[in-house]
Amino acid sequence: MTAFLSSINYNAWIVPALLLLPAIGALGIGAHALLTAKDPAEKRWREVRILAFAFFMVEALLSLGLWWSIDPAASGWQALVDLPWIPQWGVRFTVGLDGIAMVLVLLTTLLMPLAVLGSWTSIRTKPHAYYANLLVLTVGMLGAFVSLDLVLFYVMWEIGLVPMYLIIGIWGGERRLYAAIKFFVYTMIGSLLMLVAILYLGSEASRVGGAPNFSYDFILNNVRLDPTTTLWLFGAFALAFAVKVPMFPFHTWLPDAHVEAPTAGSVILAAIMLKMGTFGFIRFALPLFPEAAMNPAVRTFVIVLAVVGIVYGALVAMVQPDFKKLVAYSSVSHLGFVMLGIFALTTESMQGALVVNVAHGISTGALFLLVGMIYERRHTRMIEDYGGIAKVVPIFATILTIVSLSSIGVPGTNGFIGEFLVLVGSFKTQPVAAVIAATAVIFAAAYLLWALQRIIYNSLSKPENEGIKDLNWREIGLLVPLVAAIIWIGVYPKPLLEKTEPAARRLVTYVEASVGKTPVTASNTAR
Amino acid sequence: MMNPAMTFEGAHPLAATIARLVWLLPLLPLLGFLINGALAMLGAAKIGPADPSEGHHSEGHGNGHGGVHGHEHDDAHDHADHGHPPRHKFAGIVSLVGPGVLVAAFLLASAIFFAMRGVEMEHPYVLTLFSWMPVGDLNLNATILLDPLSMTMVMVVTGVGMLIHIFSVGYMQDDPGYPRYFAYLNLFVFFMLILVLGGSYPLLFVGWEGVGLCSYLLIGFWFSEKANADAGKKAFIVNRIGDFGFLVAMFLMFANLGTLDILGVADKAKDLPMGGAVATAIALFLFLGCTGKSAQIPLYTWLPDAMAGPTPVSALIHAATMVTAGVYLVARASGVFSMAPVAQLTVAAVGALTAFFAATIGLKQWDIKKVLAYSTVSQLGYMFVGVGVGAYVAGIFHLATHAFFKALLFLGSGSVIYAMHKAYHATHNHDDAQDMRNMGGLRHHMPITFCLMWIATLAIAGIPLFSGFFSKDEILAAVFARTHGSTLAEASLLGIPGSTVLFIVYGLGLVSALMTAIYMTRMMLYTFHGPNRTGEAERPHLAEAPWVMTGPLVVLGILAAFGGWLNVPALLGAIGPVGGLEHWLEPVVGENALRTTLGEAAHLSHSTELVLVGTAIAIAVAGIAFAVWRLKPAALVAKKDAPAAEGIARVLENKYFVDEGYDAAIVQPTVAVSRNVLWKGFDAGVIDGLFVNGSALLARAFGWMGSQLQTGHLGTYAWVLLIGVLTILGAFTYR
Amino acid sequence: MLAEALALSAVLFAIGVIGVLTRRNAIIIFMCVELMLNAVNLSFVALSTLYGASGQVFVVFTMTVAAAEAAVGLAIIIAIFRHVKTVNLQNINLLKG
Amino acid sequence: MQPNEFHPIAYSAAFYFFGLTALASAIAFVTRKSPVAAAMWLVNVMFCLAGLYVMLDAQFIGAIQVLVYAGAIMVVFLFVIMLLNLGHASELADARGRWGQVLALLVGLALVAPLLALSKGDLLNRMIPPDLAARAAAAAAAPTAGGVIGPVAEPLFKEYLLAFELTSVLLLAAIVGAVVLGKRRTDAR
Repeated sequence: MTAFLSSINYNAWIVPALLLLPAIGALGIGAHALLTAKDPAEKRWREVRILAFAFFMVEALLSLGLWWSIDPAASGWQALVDLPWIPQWGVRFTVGLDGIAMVLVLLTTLLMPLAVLGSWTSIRTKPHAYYANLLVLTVGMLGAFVSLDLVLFYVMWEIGLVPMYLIIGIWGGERRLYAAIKFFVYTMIGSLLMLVAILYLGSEASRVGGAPNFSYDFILNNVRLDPTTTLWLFGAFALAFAVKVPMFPFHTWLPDAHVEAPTAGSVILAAIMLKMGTFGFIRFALPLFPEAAMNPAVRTFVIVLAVVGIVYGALVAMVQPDFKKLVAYSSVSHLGFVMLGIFALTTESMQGALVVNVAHGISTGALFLLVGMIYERRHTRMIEDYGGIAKVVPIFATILTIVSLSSIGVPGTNGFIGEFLVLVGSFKTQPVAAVIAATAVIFAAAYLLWALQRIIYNSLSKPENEGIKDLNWREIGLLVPLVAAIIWIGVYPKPLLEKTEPAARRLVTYVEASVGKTPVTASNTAR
Repeated sequence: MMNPAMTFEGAHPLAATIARLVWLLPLLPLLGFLINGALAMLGAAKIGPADPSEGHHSEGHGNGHGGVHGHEHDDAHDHADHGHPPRHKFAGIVSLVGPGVLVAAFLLASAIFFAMRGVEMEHPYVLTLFSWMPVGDLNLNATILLDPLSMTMVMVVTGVGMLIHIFSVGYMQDDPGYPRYFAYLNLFVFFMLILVLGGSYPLLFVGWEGVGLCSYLLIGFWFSEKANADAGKKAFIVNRIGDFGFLVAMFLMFANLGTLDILGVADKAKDLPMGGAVATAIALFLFLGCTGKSAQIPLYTWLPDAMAGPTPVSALIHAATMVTAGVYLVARASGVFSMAPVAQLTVAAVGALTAFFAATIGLKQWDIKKVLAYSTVSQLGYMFVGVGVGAYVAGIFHLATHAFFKALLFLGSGSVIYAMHKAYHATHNHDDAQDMRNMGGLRHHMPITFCLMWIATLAIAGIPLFSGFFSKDEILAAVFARTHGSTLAEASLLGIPGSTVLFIVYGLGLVSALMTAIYMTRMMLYTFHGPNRTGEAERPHLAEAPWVMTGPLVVLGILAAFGGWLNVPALLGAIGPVGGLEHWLEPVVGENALRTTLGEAAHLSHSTELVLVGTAIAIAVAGIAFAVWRLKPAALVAKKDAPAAEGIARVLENKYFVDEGYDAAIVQPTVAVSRNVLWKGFDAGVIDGLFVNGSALLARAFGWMGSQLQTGHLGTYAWVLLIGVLTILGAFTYR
Repeated sequence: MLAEALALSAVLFAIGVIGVLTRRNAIIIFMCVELMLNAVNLSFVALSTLYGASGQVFVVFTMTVAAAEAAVGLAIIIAIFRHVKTVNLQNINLLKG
Repeated sequence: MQPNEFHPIAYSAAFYFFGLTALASAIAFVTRKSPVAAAMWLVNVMFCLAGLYVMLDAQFIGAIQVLVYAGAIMVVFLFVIMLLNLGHASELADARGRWGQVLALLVGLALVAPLLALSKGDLLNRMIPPDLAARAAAAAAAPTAGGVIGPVAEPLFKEYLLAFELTSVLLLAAIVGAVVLGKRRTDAR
């Protein structure tokens, strides 16, 4: 496989291709909209669905090659492409991958077709705009994972924001405008500070290197900042990513955005967009400002926020009447684990954080798809409206049970591997935080099982629940790969762990090595 | 799942034998689960229309009576409807696959057992299956650890499991969710084998939580009843609290000992300081895990509610196998426990307390399964006393014998309930088929079950020559022997010197033995003796359960009767091989047991031993006699018109209101706090209200203030103009 | 004499401003504005003794502006008067925001 | 007329005379209730100013002041006052009551204060252009071709020609505006 890939020089063109394809797709859908303006809405809707799905499938198949072509052990960037973009400002189009980014890129490209399938029948109004938005969103998300130039990263970060705002705002539920605006303003404020920090770094780079320069590697190796500025810049970056993760005090946009977003919207939001926040910490906040990250005050502050987020998210999830909000708050809790894993700074906890990243993406993505499916049938998200539907929709009930168990973190599923590694790893450096975080294991079981019981078990008391149809082949075909991934990562996570191990280890050693000595020699650059 | 990474330890003698196929042991029940699961799904599923939302109307009552995934009942255990019950269309295949898989597993297990007996093993046989979590310096492999201890457990699990599976065929055959039932049962045995054979603590934890999951699924098997679903959820969450303890113990091990492999931890534990903080912490957290799983105080409340599941489930999970996982864990981690006398004292103390506490509640329960449930909690307390004081062999011995007679008791009560159901169904009576007050005088109708139940009762009461006598007496003797001249005696628990703690433990042990005898006899009297209270119409329908159910009972009866033969004490050397189990488990736990008794094996002078055995026998006989003399089964009245108990009896009947206490003290406050304080108060109130919407309000307020200036009067504009001029002028002059 | 001229111009200007602020009659306000303009002209002329005649040229311009402004202003007042029958600024608030 | 032509004391006496009368009449102008009286006082202010201009060697401006300001603009004001019959002071409320006047005085002081502060400083001498002497000499040396008006007319039509043309446009606009606004709208009533 690797021979075939290297023969077609896969690494040279894959990353720009992955970014370009959805853009072309969006244009294609635009063209389709214009060409078939006169046709009946029903026909156009069916055609544009298939067109969009085709683009996403090609993107997914194209990206599969990354699994073999990216060698995680190599210290340099893989599939590096470096083109001048805006020479006057020293902004270059540099994209590249390492183990961590490759896993997240694959998570994105493989989840998008499933998300499109998930909203196959539920999105009927203005489908062209909807699918075009999804494609542009993919460009933004992929761009954020692969870009190695700060300005390019910021541009991609913003590209990811606008389509999601439209998706929530146009195709969302009742309070969609409030949710969309809240989501947009929340993230904007965070990212504006980041822009300021990027510009500062750019100016520092130009002072050091002569011409203005935003390249990630250059800044990483040559820009030396005094501790206070490092703290401030770290704060700016951290705030932008903390809003996105979301970490504890900045999370209130998530439940609203999730409840109001259409199925595919909330699947993508939960499975991929939240990971842009954690990825931001791993790629930018930690390596660029290791002293700030290692500064005990900052570190304990972030860890306290993460642990509070874990316990708070779980507790509040327990009392949610709306199932989608419950899953949203559970995401806050799961991503609290990721942040704890990152800032515990041991190889096990970092690996654990990356596994929780992927595992949460799959489990919560599947949960949102399931909620979407039952919502399409019963048009209500309130847990109380359901009850005893296991007899009426056995397949749905079985899959929902499996996915909930993976979200609780029962061993043998992906949730357990991630949470176990995070807790084991972070116990070594942050024992108290790890123990408190471990209590979330109990709350997770409490809130999800309680919700599960009120939905599929108990007596079938409400007549309208009896008429629900079970999942159709499309929906089963959509969920089977997710359940398979849950079981595969749970039982045999070795391949996934091997992909991210070298990058995680290098990051941890780089950040730890930076304590004390400010001038970092050019040689051991972090990848 | 098997891939070339599987390495055979060529050097180990067992590698040549059939033991090589030990990985097949868990695989068989997994296969059973997959087949039965598939059958359940096939039978149940009906694929929905392509476009789910169009034509959404509920046409009548779904797929008719006897819905696939559970069924409408009037009460929980009502099976047969009027006339011949519509059995599940795959019932035949499932009845073959389900138990068949277990029989195969048992045969393989016995083959491995005999292979292991024939071979001299210095160190356990470790078989690496595949590399599970290669992360940093936590290089975790999925390994199987085969040594006498795990072999004993495997034999118990597969042996008793097989019998219970066969019994279930009869008991659950008419249940519409039959394939689903066997799928879960097989999955349970798979996880139990993983737990027992796991080579590293995380793999053991996989089994540990897996069995918790299966007990959740099986307790809530008839989930259409809210009570059952609640019981299942409660079991899982309370187990999770225990698992939290287990997790923290694992973190401590990894942080302090650097490894999570069972053997690795065992030999690293040796160089830990004796009674040091690390060893005690690990041991205590492990024990927290055990209290969750093996239902000790304070986390025992889920076991009595778990009786909501089908009776064979109660027999398998909540009597013989899962609940003993805690005892196995303490025995397996004996390396760590022996280094922490304080922890050992805690285990013994909690065990004794639970034994006593549960026994008192058992006295006044009316539901036959609740009596047995509290008896299990009490007997588990005994086992923990055994392993707690370092007499691991005695603990495991009692575990084995308890598995035999408690499974027999549960299955016996199962066939009684089955018979009562048949009778109630025949006459459409909706009375409680499990309440002893509706039974009485069944010995005429069910003679075989009657005799076998008596054997089990005598065994559990501790009457000599029955299995219970040997194992229970050995534990009490072990406790007594360690009251002086052992690490425990020197240590002290919460200020109380070790030896006094052990004396109290011994005392509690005796009292609970007495009470065990009383409540077991009470159960026998109310169920089998005295007049029949089921009612004239039902009486003719009361009959012995079919052979497929009573067969396993007979086998268990034999085991319960002669189980003591496994580990005959020296005193009664005449009967059989002295200390069979002792030698068998010696390589695994011997060394750690010796550490607790300061080098030389705990010994009692011949005379004290005789005295101890005498008192034990006296206690047992007195208990039975007291029950026979005091309790008048004739005076009993059927449940529906039985007077409400008051005073002590009411307190005991309502299990000291512990459940209600927990609910009020922990559950409700957390829910209330998280709803009003955290969610509405903080999330919606502070963050959303204050910051998010607050800042929006602020912007609007500034806008409003600005608009106030536009009054329309030229005067105001002139003033504003002037103020501007003045400020600039001022700035200019006083610059 | 330059200082006195400038001081006088300042005081006159202040009086003009006070007039504009306190009086309610539109006409009188206009006249105050005229007074302020005159004050400015005075300072122009005073300074033209130092800086040459261009100061006086400006005075010419201010005068033309003042004339134009007076004309248009009075026309507006007449229009308003015809409409509202009063020139009391207090109750003319058509510009209300 | 430069101070040196007259006896300096007479010059400053006249200057002060004109200054103080201007000041007094301005104060009177502001405090009059009736607009007509106010207008008369304003005219008086303008005459004093004209006198001052003449004394400050700006004879042409003095003349223009009298001609245009006092003569034309004030006449228009009086005309409008008469037209709208606003003569009697009764219905025109005075200033905004006691409190209003106190505030007005305060504001006046606030306006004057910085200027006084400045004048204490070296503002005036800083304003004296360095080449004052040279300029005065050049002005004196240049032949007074146009007499008094020459020095004013020359810059008016040289450097500020554009401004001059613009003022004509401004006047035109004002005229048109006044006519349109003043016209009695037959329909609007």
